[in-house]
Amino acid sequence: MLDSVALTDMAEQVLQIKVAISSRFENIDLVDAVMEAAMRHFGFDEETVERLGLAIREAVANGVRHGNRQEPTKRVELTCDLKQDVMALRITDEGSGFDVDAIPDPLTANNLFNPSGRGILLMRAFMDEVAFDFDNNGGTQVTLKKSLPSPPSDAGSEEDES
Amino acid sequence: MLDSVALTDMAEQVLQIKVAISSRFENIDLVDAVMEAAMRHFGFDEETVERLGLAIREAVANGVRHGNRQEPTKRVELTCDLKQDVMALRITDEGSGFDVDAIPDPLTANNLFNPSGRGILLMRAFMDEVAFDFDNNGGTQVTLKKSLPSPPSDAGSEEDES
Amino acid sequence: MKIPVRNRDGVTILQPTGKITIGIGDVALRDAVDDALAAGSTSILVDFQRASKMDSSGMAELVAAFKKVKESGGEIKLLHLPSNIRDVLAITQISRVFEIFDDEDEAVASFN
Amino acid sequence: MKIPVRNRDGVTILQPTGKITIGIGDVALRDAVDDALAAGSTSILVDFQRASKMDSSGMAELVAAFKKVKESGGEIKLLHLPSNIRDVLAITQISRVFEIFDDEDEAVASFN
Ligand SMILES: Nc1ncnc2c1ncn2[C@@H]1O[C@H](COP(=O)(O)OP(=O)(O)O)[C@@H](O)[C@H]1O
Ligand SMILES: Nc1ncnc2c1ncn2[C@@H]1O[C@H](COP(=O)(O)OP(=O)(O)O)[C@@H](O)[C@H]1O
Repeated sequence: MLDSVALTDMAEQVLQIKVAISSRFENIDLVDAVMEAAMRHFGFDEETVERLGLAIREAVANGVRHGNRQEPTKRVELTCDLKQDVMALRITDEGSGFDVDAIPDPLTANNLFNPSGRGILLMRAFMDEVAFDFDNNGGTQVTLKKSLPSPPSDAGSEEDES
Repeated sequence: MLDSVALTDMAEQVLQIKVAISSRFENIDLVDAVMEAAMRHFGFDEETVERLGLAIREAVANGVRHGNRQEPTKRVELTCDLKQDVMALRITDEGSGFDVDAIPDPLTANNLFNPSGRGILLMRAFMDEVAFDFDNNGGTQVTLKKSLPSPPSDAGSEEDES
Repeated sequence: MKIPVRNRDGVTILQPTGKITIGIGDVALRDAVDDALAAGSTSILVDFQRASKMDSSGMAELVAAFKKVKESGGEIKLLHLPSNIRDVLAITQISRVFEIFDDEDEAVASFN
Repeated sequence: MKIPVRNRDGVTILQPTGKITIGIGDVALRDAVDDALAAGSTSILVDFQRASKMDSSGMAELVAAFKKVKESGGEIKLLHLPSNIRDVLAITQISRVFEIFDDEDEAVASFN
């Protein structure tokens, strides 16, 4: 795990992870596994790793399924940057975008049995910031941001060592 | 973990992981954590993950220490590509290279107490292929390759699910 | 992945293992519920003791299952939700739809 | 990271925890051995029960410790090597230099 010195100096640090996958469902697990390991290193606790991991899965799964329609020659790419005390993620696909405002609210009684719409809800529930951008070729770019936990006091950081 | 279908179709698949870090020792743990998670997903068993993880640590640590001399503005980058049934890694730094043939053999009796020379030995012990290239600006590029384990039979793949 | 099924006092108990997520675990859950309905079960209990995580595709199958079982005149209930799955079912308000149990005896007894 | 030290029958037992790797764990091992020598220990046992991994920097400190302790007229031995560390010490042939034990009583008794 990062120590508090590392967190303080983060301004000048580069910590970037990129994962590129072809659009197959089973590759989503690779992104998940890699990002869970990274988030543990960043100091997120297990419950938060689980929640953020799910938000990331949903964004990647949307790129694979809705964006790239599982065409294996199309890619979904994730970029994770640690800057200052924020983890910023970008997930892109090669699809044709969508109208974010047209997504029905999955929490209204009418939509509770609707199979879709919960992915974006979970991203919004777990991340500090969620944004969708669409490039000229139509691909979707999802931006997810989350503040890092405050650095643990030295006394409490024993468990990092193993 | 990848199923056997995924492994068979790997020719057309993109599975790439990149990690870029500034040259600080504690960032080596991020590369290690990310790559251990990825290698488990690729189907390597725990003992092999441990061994390959150590070889990767050694290459990254050399970039941080010998190549970039811990200058935090310089980066070490790792790229991992899964192609066909081979995991190919490239680790680059912004240092000034070195003469591979001049490294003393750490296994001769004279060198057994030499503090250095074991990193490259471990890379060679655990990887199928180890190569060093030096670009025009002097940076070192280490290439490490390892064949994937043969896909497990369907019967034995229960444990992936958790 | 095939989900293990057992029967107790007329209740069909399904026990999915691992990830109930897009592509494999979600499909397995759907198949198991369809099979149970095809076999005439009207009392279905899904035991999540061995489940590790659930994504929105797993949740979609869960609400679809609720609808299908209801339409067949049966009931489907949930048992032993791990805290992470309990968490996301609360956020998506799916837990408002289901009866949820922590104790198998109680859950089985609750079907009439 | 400070390595816990205890004394048994005149033997100084060091028990490093976690990674004995570049930057932290390696330095901690060096400091602990230096401290033991400064305190006059001539019998040092390093118990790796709680160690998770060791890289070439950890190994460099280990062979440096062997030399320093020997030069001070003492002995340093290893206890409870996890299989992954045993593995890399064998490959680098460092295990040829050290006496290695699996049992603490035996290890302690071995320092005459
Ligand atoms: N990357 C994407 N490309 C195209 N459409 C998308 C993308 N992400 C989301 N959508 C659209 O938004 C809807 C809601 O997404 P989401 O909340 O994740 O739920 P679900 O994926 O379960 O349908 C999707 O059904 C789809 O129509
Ligand atoms: N990326 C690099 N840049 C410059 N020099 C290097 C690099 N990698 C290795 N070396 C040189 O090769 C030597 C042997 O490396 P290695 O076997 O990893 O052992 P160690 O790092 O413990 O010295 C190093 O001491 C250093 O001189």
